Amino acid sequence: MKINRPLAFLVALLFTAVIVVGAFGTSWNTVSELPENPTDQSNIEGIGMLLFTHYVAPFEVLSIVLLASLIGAIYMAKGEGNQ
Amino acid sequence: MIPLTFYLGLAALLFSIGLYGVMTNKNGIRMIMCIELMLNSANLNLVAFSSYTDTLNGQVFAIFSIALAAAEAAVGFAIFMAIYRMHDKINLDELNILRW
Amino acid sequence: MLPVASLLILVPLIFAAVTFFTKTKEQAAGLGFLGSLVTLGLTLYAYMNFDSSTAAMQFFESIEWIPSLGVNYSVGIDGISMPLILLISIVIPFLILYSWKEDREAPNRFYGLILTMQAAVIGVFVALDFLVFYIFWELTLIPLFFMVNIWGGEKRVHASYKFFIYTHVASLVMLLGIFGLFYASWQQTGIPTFDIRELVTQFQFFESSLLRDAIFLSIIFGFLAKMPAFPFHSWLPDAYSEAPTAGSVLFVLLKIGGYGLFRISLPMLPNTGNPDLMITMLGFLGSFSILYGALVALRQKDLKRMIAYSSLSHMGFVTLGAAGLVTLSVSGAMFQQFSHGLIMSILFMSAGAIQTSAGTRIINNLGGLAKKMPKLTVVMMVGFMASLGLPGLTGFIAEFLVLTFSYVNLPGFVLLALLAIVITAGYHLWAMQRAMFGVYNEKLGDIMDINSLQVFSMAAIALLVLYFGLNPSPVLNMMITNSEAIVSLAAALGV
Amino acid sequence: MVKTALEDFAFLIPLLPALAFVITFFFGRKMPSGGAIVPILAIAASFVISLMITLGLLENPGEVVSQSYSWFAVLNIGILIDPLAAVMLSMVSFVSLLIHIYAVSYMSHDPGKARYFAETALFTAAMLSLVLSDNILQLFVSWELVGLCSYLLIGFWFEKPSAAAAAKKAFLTTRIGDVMFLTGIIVLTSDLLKLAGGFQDGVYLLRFDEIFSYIPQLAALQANILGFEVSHLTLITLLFFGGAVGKSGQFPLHVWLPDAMEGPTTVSALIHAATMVTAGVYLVARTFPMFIAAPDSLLVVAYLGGFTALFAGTMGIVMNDLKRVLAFSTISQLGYMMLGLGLGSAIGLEAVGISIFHLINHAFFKALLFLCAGSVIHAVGTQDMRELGGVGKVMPITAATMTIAALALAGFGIPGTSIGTSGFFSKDAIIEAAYLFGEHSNNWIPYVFSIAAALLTSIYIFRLIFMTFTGKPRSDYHGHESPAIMTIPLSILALFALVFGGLTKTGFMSFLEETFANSFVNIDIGSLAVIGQNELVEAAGHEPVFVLWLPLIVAVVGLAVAFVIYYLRIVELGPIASMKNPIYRLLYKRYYQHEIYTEFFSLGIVYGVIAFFSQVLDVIVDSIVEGIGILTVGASEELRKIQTGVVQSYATAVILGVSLLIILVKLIMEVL
Repeated sequence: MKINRPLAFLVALLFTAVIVVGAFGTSWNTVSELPENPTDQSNIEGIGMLLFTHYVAPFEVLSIVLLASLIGAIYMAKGEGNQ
Repeated sequence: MIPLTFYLGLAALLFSIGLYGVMTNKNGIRMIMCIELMLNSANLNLVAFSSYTDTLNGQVFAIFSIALAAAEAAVGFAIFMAIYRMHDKINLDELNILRW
Repeated sequence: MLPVASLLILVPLIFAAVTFFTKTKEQAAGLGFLGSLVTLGLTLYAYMNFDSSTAAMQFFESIEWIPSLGVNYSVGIDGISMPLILLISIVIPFLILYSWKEDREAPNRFYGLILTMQAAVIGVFVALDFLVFYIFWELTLIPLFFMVNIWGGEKRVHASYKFFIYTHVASLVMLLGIFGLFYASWQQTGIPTFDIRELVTQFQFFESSLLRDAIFLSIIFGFLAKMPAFPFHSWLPDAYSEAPTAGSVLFVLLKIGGYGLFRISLPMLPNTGNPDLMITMLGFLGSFSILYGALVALRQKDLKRMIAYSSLSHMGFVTLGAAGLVTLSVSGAMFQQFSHGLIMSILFMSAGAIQTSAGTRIINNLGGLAKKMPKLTVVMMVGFMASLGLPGLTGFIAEFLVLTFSYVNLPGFVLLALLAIVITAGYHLWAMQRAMFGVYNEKLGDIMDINSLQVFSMAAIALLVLYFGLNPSPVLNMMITNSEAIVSLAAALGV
Repeated sequence: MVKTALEDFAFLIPLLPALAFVITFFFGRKMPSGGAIVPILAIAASFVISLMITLGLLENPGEVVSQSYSWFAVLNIGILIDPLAAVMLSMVSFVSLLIHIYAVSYMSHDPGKARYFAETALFTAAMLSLVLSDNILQLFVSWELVGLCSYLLIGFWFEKPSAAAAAKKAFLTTRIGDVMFLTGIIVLTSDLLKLAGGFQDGVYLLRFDEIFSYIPQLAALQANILGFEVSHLTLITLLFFGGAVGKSGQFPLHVWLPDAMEGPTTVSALIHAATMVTAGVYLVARTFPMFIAAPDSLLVVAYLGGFTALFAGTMGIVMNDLKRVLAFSTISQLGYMMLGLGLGSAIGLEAVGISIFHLINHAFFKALLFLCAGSVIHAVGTQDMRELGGVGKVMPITAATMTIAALALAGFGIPGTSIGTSGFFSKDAIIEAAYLFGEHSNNWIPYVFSIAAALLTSIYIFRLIFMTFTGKPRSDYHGHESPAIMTIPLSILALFALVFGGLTKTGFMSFLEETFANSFVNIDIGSLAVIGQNELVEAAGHEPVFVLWLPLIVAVVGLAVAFVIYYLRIVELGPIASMKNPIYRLLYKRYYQHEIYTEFFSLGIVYGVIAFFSQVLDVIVDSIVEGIGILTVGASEELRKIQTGVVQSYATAVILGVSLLIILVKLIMEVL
């Protein structure tokens, strides 16, 4: 089956429309004002804290995934025949 | 203040562009690039929600997602290299041995 | 007292499992025969201890199975199921004796499947829980499918799939109806249950008459397709005629469709949205099956196909008698199930013997077999005469009761069915005259009469046909007790 | 007392021959002469018991034998021996006994004689049980068994295709009647059920006394059939009569009787004289109270009987086959019996008397005729009268006895005295009754029919006698007189054919009139006749003299015609009796019944309907099923191509699907 560009375009458009309408049509439960923190614009510290406390287990798992994919990628890219 | 929905709309637009790319491109490398685009639109959403709900969880997830995208890209490229070695091309529409 | 109902399922099942592992033909047949004999003994024990003066469940056992859904393993025997259990337990040993000397591949599987079939059919008869009922109901498909598929005739693959898919689809529709019944009753009472009698009782309290009709029709569809009744019969001639002799007999013993009609559909019938319409529908299907089966049978060239259509014709009496909704017409219909099983077993055994000896079943290629096969001719004659409703044999009792007492409520349909009686006599006599009488067809060569085991098994069934034809009370009385219960239920609702 | 003891043995009357069937069937081959001795002894015992009971009844006609036992459900089996059943029992067992004795010699060379004696024993048992049943269901059961035995016996030489075909024809034709009979029983049962308001314990609704007690209510029920208002009783009796028409070979279901000659001659004798065909007449006589209370039923019986008597007679005069002539003669005589019963609309219960009287007499002389014919066939080896001739010289006893039978059939005797053959008394009684009926209702058709049939009877039977026994042999045959075991039964029967009628004439009638007034049932026929709108006339005796003499004159004329044509051979029959003569052809072809019944009706209409069902309807039903299967397979064959294996199109499809699903869910939520 050949790739059908107009159809793909239409589908993409339809999907955009659905998402956009959905996004605009929903009343999101957000804070009224963005937090103002003029002294320190960055939140690196907070993220770091979270990453090593609450999300430490996923973080470790992720490291293993990365390692595995790294090894896998190297193995596959190297090929079988050429040492 | 810029409303949240604007970020969401932007992300949707980015996602759709990536989607269109996935649906139309034959080349595997390009498809992976388009998938990256879609992932990033998701990241955008995560960060946007994170900011607008005054929590940091979303941003942590965005970081996870970026790391996973790296892994995915690495594996994907490796697969394409293997395919290229076998078929001398990476046009995915011609690789339809899994049909019917 | 022995837990007979469970044992009646377990014993053949265990023997079947062991039979599957036997090596030689003799071992397989011997073990199969032994298993069927033990089952027969258990059945006779149950029969002796059976009280035919009550319509209540006897030998009742119940064990909790899935409490959250209200599923119990509950089994029991009453006057509707006892005669049918008796029927299958009597015929199966003779069936094994009949096929003892035949050579076939994988005899261990052959006899194993026969016993599995027996266990499954008895399971349907004793089950008092819809889930148990349905499991055994579907289990019957497996032995029959393989019977046709492995040992069948030329078009066995097509026939086996046709039978399997057709009746399976019908069973699924029935399952849908069962689930509808289950959920509606759950909503009604707040207690989930799969108990057949409880659900059938709950049925009348459902508010929507549309729902009641839908449940009733989908359940009865499964039964009618299994019986079968016109117009759901088209799997029958193919499956019956392609099956090996034992397979055809097993098909004949597959009385679960008619059993379901009496156990489940008839008590529900008066509570449907429009009972008169349902009765008319059933009556029409019954009487038209009778006429239609007879007419089509008259045109068949293949002896076995002719018998298959005659079976359709006879099962019409079951539907008609059930629709009659008079105590004696319903018991006549039950008796017809019993009688039909015996008679058709003889007929299919005869057709099988002719096929084996003469090498063909095409009636016009036969001729004058009576000269070479006198023993077969005598037994076959009894079967044919019983099948065409000769008094003194079981077929007459059933047909007389059905016709006479259905006439009270459904005179038009009975007259339609009466038309068929002459035709029924016609095709039986025609087949008899062409195949057995007249000049011997020398092309058939020198053929042998049936062997002594076959004579014994067929003659024994023929004697039973004669015995129950002269003295039907031993099984008829319990049927009457139970049909009275069914009919009084309907009468109380003014149907 | 002896009498009560005897009653207790009544059940043995049908049971002994039935046992004889079992013994002979399984062990007959190992016994001398096919085990014939077993059925002979059994039937002889049955005869003795029947005769003793009959004699007992003669002394005390009111005290009938009646025993009932529950059979199954609400139905019973039982024994009822009233005067009607008693004379029938004695006749059936007696004639059957003689035929069995005769058959020992007749069948001595047949390899299947054990089967023959077994089947005839069963035949007799079935007929005896039919006669003594006390309820309509048991009667029907025996009725069907009689049919089965006739099927087996007509097809006795089953290797002959024509015999197998004749057996099938006999069974099927009578089956049509049986279905009508069964329908009658069904209608009757459902009516009784309504009238009695359900079943009570110990009350057997289908027993004759119960049925008779509901006659007035049954007659009051009206049914609307095709716009006609018909009483249920009329409907039931006509359906019963339909059964009798089939069994007793009345027009239009008589076609099986001539073909039934394919069996051994002794079987024909059994069928035509003792068992089988008389069952229909017996049924009408047994249910006579119902018939007389049903408007119009007896008229139908009378007309059809009279017509059959004449119709069969016309065919009888052109047949060349010895046994076929006798077969048509039987049909014709059965027509007389039916006519006699039908005349009950004018003469009341006396009709049963004269009709059964004729039945008994007919049994004697018809059995005699057949056995004589069998004797001739046995000796000569052919049954075509054109090849016979002069047999009387080699077989004097046979010739003499057959002439006696012919005289009895034609009804020779002197009116006003007690001198005459059996047939004379009974047949003339019927013809006189027909005259009374005509005088009473100004409807002379039955009388004309019966007189014309008497003339034809005389012509065809003496044609048979002259063609067979006188003149010169027309072919090369070697005949000899039959052995004593065959001629003794002939002589006994000849004696009965000669004197039975004269001896029992008056006693017989009054005995039979007790049938419906005794300890079992007590019915006032007169009041029932009023229900049936039948006006009864007072007893006979004032007929003009010519009425008494006309039957004899007609018989003599017939004898003279046959004498002139077939003995003196003065008149040349060539141009008349040729196929160019349309009337002769019509008669010889038996009114083209074969063409109409078999080729037009059976093959044309019935087979057409069947072809429609099996080749159109069944194919349609089956193709719907097969079609659904083919459609499913075809559809999946096409649909699986959607799986292209191209990732991009999968992605498109997934996204499209998700989008549409979201829209759909949204829409549904909007609507709800």
